[in-house]
Amino acid sequence: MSATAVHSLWTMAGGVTSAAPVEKFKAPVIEYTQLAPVLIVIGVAVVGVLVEAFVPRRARYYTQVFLTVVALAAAFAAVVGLAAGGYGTTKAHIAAMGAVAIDGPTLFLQGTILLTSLVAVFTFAERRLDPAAHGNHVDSFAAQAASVPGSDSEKAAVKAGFTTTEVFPLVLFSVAGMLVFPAANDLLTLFVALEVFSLPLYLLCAVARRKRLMSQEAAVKYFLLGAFSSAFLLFGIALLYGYAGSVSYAAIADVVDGAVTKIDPALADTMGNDALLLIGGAMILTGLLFKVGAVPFHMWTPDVYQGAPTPVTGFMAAATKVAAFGALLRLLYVVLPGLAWDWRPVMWAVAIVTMLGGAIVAITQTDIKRLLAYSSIAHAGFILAGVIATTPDGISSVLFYLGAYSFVTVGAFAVVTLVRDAGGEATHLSKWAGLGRRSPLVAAVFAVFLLAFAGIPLTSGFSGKFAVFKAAADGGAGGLVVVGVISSAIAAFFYIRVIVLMFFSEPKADGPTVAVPSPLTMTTIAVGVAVTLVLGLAPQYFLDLASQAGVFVR
Amino acid sequence: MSFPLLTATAALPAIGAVATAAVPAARRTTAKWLALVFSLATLVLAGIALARFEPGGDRYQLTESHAWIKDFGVRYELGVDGIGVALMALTALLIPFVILAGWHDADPLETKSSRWRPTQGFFALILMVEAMVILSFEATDVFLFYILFEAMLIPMYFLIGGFGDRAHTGSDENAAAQRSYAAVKFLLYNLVGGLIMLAAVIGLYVVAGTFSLSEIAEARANGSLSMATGTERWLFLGFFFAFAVKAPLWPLHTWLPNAMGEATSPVAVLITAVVDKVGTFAMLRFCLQLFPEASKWATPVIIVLALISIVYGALLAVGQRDIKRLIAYASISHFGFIILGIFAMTSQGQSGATLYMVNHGISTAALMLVAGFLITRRGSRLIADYGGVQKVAPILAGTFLIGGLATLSLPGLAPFVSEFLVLVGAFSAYPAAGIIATTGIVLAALYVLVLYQRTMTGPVKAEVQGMADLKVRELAVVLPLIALLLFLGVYPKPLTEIVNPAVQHTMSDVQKKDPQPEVEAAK
Amino acid sequence: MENLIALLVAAPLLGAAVLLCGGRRLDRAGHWIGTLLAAASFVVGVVLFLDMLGKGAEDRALHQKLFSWIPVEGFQADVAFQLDQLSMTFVLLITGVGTLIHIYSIGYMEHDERRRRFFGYLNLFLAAMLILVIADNYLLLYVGWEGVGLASYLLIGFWQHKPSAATAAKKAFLVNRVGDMGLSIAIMLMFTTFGTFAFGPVLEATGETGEGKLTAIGLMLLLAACGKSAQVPLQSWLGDAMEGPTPVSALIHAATMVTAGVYLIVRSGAIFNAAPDAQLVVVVVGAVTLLFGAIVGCAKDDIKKALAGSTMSQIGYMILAAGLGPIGYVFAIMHLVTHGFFKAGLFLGAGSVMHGMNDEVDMRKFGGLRKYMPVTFITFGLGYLAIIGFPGLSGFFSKDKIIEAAFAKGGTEGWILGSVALLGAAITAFYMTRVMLLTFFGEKRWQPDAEGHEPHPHESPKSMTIPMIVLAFGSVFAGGFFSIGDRFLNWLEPVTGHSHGHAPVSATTVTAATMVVLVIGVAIAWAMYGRKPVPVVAPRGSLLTRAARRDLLQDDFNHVVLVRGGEHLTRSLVYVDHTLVDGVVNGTAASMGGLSGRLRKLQNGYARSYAVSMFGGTAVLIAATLLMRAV
Amino acid sequence: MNPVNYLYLAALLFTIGAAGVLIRRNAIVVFMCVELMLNACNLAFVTFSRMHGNLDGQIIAFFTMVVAAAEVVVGLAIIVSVFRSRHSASVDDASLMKL
Repeated sequence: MSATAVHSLWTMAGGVTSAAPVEKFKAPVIEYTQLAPVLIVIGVAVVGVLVEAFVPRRARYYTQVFLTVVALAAAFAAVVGLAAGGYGTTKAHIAAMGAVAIDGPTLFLQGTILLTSLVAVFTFAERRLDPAAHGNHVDSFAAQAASVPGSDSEKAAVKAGFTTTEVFPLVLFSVAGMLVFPAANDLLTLFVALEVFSLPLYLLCAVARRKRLMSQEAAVKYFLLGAFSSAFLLFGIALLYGYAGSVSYAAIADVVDGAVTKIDPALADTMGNDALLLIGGAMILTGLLFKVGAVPFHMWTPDVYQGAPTPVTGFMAAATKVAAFGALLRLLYVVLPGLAWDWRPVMWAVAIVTMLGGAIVAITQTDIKRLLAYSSIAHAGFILAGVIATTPDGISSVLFYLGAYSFVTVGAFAVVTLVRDAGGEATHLSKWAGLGRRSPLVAAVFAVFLLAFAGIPLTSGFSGKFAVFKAAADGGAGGLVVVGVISSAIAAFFYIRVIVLMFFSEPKADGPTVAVPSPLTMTTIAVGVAVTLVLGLAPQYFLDLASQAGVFVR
Repeated sequence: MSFPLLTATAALPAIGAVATAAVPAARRTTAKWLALVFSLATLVLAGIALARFEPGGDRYQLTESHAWIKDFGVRYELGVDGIGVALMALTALLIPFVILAGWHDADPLETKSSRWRPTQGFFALILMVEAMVILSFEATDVFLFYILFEAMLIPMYFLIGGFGDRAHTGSDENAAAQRSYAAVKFLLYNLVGGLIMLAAVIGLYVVAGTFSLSEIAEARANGSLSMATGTERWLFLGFFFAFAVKAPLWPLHTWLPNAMGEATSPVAVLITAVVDKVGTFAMLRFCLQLFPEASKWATPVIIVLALISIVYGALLAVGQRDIKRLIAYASISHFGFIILGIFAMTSQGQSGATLYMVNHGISTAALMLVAGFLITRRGSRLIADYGGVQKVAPILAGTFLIGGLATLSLPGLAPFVSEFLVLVGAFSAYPAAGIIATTGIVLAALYVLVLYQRTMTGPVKAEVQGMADLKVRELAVVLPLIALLLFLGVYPKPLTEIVNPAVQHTMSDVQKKDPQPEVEAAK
Repeated sequence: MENLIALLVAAPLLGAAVLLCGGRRLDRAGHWIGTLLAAASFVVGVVLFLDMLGKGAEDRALHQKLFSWIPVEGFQADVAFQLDQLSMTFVLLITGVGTLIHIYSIGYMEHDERRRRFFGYLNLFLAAMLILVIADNYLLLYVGWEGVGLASYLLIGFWQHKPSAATAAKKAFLVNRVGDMGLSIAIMLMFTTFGTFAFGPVLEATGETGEGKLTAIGLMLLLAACGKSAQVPLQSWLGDAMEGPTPVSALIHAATMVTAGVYLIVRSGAIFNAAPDAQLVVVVVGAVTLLFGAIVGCAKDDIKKALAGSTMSQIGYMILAAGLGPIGYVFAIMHLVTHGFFKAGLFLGAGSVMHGMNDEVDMRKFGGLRKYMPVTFITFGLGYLAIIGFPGLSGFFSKDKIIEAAFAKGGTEGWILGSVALLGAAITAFYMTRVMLLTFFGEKRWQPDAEGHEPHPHESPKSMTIPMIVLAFGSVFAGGFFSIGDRFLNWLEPVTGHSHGHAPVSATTVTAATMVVLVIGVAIAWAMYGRKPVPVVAPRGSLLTRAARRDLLQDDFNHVVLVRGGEHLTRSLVYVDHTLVDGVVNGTAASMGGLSGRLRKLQNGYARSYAVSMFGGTAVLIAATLLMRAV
Repeated sequence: MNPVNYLYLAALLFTIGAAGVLIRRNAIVVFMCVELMLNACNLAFVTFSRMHGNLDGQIIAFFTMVVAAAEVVVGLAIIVSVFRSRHSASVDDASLMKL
């Protein structure tokens, strides 16, 4: 590169472009109504922080729960309004100066995230499961997260009836990040959204009331690995920026497709350098695959799922996956379709090891939360199969799967919160023996969720699995379907094992009790079951929705 | 719009299942009666369907068609041909007997907490299975069928694992472990089969773009659908594998003895007489119809497997020490005959196979249920624990013998008709296969008579002393079945008339003609 | 008239149904119902017979189609009956002798609490046998064929509490099933060859197919016949079948069951006529069995088993005759009928003896019974004379014809067959004389049984003796009646056809030779058993005797090869099923678990190793992407 | 100076950071290595920004810094609370959950 070729930014303005008229600085146009869902959630989150500061301790819980529910519901209403207004289809466009895409997938995923979160928040607010401490109802979260476990200060906090009502604003912040994540239309927004939804999650992981050491360990692992992965993501972004000279999806896609013919010869070395593109692309994929929990970036999943407070696990498992797959879809379909020949084989491999790895390792798990974590890994593999289809059908099938899966997950973890013994939740599988005898209804509900995970027909899991496999087969990935089917068979083994344990084993004398939850958790579970069955029996409406929504705007 | 008879026939037991499950814990008897009434009402509906079915009419009759999952190319399409309506009627017929035979099988041993309602669950699950099986016989949409094919595993699984035979040897824990092993084995085998079929189902959609049998047939007829040879074969194998597991065909059979051994006798009947028929039915309905070329391509191997099943199942039946496992292996042998008949691809073979499905259902039900009554009395499944029952309970022994004779296909009883048709059909296409299969009739006599001799004849064993003969409820189960066996053995014409046209359709699907007799061929 | 045919079967079938389903209420009247219905069937038979006699020889055959049984594309099986002279002969024999045996059983089974059921089974037996002989197609014949098997199973095993009876019954059924396999294969062959298995079309079309097919069909039919008629190599069940009550033995040996094989071969004459190779096998089987049965009969001390050996031998004669073709068909049937009389008489006589001897069957424990049971002695004696072919009695006429026909076969074959038949006659004379001498002559040899009950030999009640007397009449006069004016020949010829062979020796010579061997046989028996007292415990005997006592080791062969071999086979298959077939699946599951356990170790809890996995993953991802591009 | 060299430096720093994450036990140090990686990214952004002659990269760098700061807040909070409960900041000590 010659010295003349390198311009200083300062000289560039006056030098090269001096002939052209100076562009006027245009004020950014922000379409506030179209961003309303995000704005509502963020706004209420901020209010939530203020509530922590100003509202008396006794009223905080109710205020926060109320605010959170209202915020999520209002945001969902906004999403529905936008969708009804045609922003998902005909009026789909890039908003906020190119930062955010308002289109079908965005709205569908935002709707899914909001609904899932709404349902999950009910489990956050549940205060009937643990026995009351010092006359106060307690939830799943530590009285005072800052106090050392087992210390006097913790006891004092419990005695004083402290509660960590901060979890509600944290959830809202996280949700806001998730809403932006799949909508992000440039890499910077992607990165910021990632951090916005991740950081609150790290904290949420750390604030369990019981088994606090594990909770903190989960948080630290999640945090370090998450930060590590986002560093990769960021470096990938840097490389892509170097490759295309822009972080906007559309601009990068143009360069990838070779649509940009006029390349400044001075920049020829970097711009359009395929090595930058490929390495950068791979590193961004790393970041996203970490979030979806694909092998070999999955190893945080079991530990974090196990250690985090179960309501958080449910929320995280469902919503994070939705958001991350949304972003992955957009990246692969909007930015890198021209590169499909390069990333498809790699993703094939990832999908295969993810499906098989998740299913195989799950076989020998003994903790229900870890089991579900591995199950989520296997499911990530199934969804990847749909992602790889690279057809419109692929998009809509993934959207549908995400919708179906997230409700099952939230429901399943909600059931996990119910089974308790003296040490809190009894997550070891041996303690679940004979649950079907003791509480047939709870066991039956959990069995429904497990069957949905296993993809048994007449549950949403089957519809979803069928949709992605069909898309994959249609998209020429028949091999993936076969592997998917095999790993489904393996996976069936451990779902069935749990069912066997619940129904066919004799209950143990010192077995756990099933707590009777408040209407909050009941709602969560009921919604989970209802969605599972409706999507299993009559999925057509939702499939229509997904296929209408399955078009990305560029 | 006419009354959706087929839907109603399937929906009624489903409603019954829900109603039965909802009966309060203490009203156990109410639940039983409710289940029985619903199953009888279903039988009435199935009878109406049978009566309305015109043998000479369209291929699929009483059809219903509604949009269901457009995105998957799936319609809720029902319709029955002669084969479907016959098997549907069989299912509806057997369930009341199953319920009646299992009257006390799910009574709780001791009063547990009020929420535990095994009795209600037992009968509700049976009705659920009935609903799914009936609907699967009616489905003319591959996807709809597939869904039911898989979904029926779940209630079956709970029936096997949750309500084991109380007659067992060894400790309770051991029995529970064996039972859940059997249930898991049943489910996993069938689930693996089903999942492999799922891959093929998806492949079919990719190739055909629809799941409707009629649309596929139409597309094939007007040439807009043509499958590459390789594709067709892979898809065929995917479907066939699932059906072969369900049927079960050697070497995919090992789940059946476990499942039938550990389940209560009525549930064992449900497995072998009803649920497994879905597998053989599907071979006839889907494998041959969807993949005629591949079916012909695979015929030699399948015939060999079927022959192995026949001989192997029979030999293993001879070697069993457990009454129910013996019957299970006998069933494996019989399923070999059915599959042989289907893939012989002659009119006689396929008519025989269809009749065989019906007759085997009835005969196994008779034998297994009587065996169940016997086992309940003595509390043991081991053949060696019996002896001389004939002396103390002659009616039980007599009905057991008749069930056994039906199993060994004695002329005059229904199974003979079907077995002979299968043999003739197989022989005319593959003489060697026909001859090998014929050895099955000797082996059948061996295992049946050995079983009868060891349990019923000889000096009366001390434990058998004072054994009660069949009670009214039990007679109500057995006698109608025996009457039916006799009737269909002497006068199977009503059944063959229904079945024949359907078989001719299948034969034309695979474009096969019966081999001509040598004398006529020479002319 | 046609409509009466169904009645033939219906009557005993009704009897069976009523008696078996009727329950204890019918216990007191059961035997009467059974006997009456059997008699009714006989009456119907007689009516039909008289009607038949009134018609010309060619249009005597009656047909009746009841309904279409199994209508399937290309496959028509009807329930239809055909009553021609051959069937008529059998109908009369079956119902006539059968009815007599029913009557006899009233007395014989008087003290058995399950007598009602016994009569039900007897009626079932008759019904099945009647279906067999009046069916108009092979498939319906097969129904009767298996029905006979079932009825024999039930009757042989009637005393089920005795393990030996149950075993014998099972054995009979199983061996018969092997034969049935032959019949079913034959039917399948007919179906693929002729497209039908009705008698008429099949037998008329034999000319239109090759000899190979016909030979195959013939051999399969022979296999079937061997099973039912207890011919070598499927004869082993017959001796054991003596475990049944004696009337059952009479029924099986005289009127039903064993005669079915002869019927089948004669009925299928057209097939055998066109398949000389098959015929040859038939005569060989007949000849071998003839000697086999006779030899076994010589060695048995059990009166019923001795008679059983005799049956086997006599049926051997019939099969031999049937194998000779048109020369022999008529004589086979004639011998069958006369044999029906005298063998039924002999068995009933044996039953009568046992009745009076506390069910003792060992002839070495009889002796001198002629004084105690004169009626039995006389009727049994007449039967004895008939069977050995004493001139003028039934057996003389029928057996003589067969021997003649055997010689008439011509060539070396003819000489061999004729000589075998003659030898058989000599042995028959020997063992029947032995039976006679051991039972009715000499000193009384009976002893108190284990509980000290001394037998008190006595004559049997009327219900038992009257049938014996009737049968004795038949034994004496039937042969003569049939032979005079070739009555029987003329009667059957339209159905079976007949040809006269050219015997290398004249009929007179044959008769004379027969007389000579007869005298020799009787003389040897007298020398061995009549002149000197008979030991109560059987001497060890020669090698042949010992072998013959064990049915010429055939059971031992079966036991070692089939039973033991089968046990090993099934046991090893059970093992294979468990370890191999199931093992593969369980093994897959286990190895999956093992793999899981190993992979699980990667999740070691250290965040840094997780980071390594991510880092490595990224590296691989990058490398793979670059590599993809490079390739 | 050729700006590409800055890219090499950025890559080097990134690698050093990554290696630190993999090698070091102390959670704080691990975390600082992550920060190093983020800063390497920043360097790359700025370099590319200069090479492309547009401002995007530099703006992104600011965002990254803010994000990194936020990460520090959250990260330190977690690490400190873990340290207080375990009296150890070693990431290897936090291995209760495994397999």
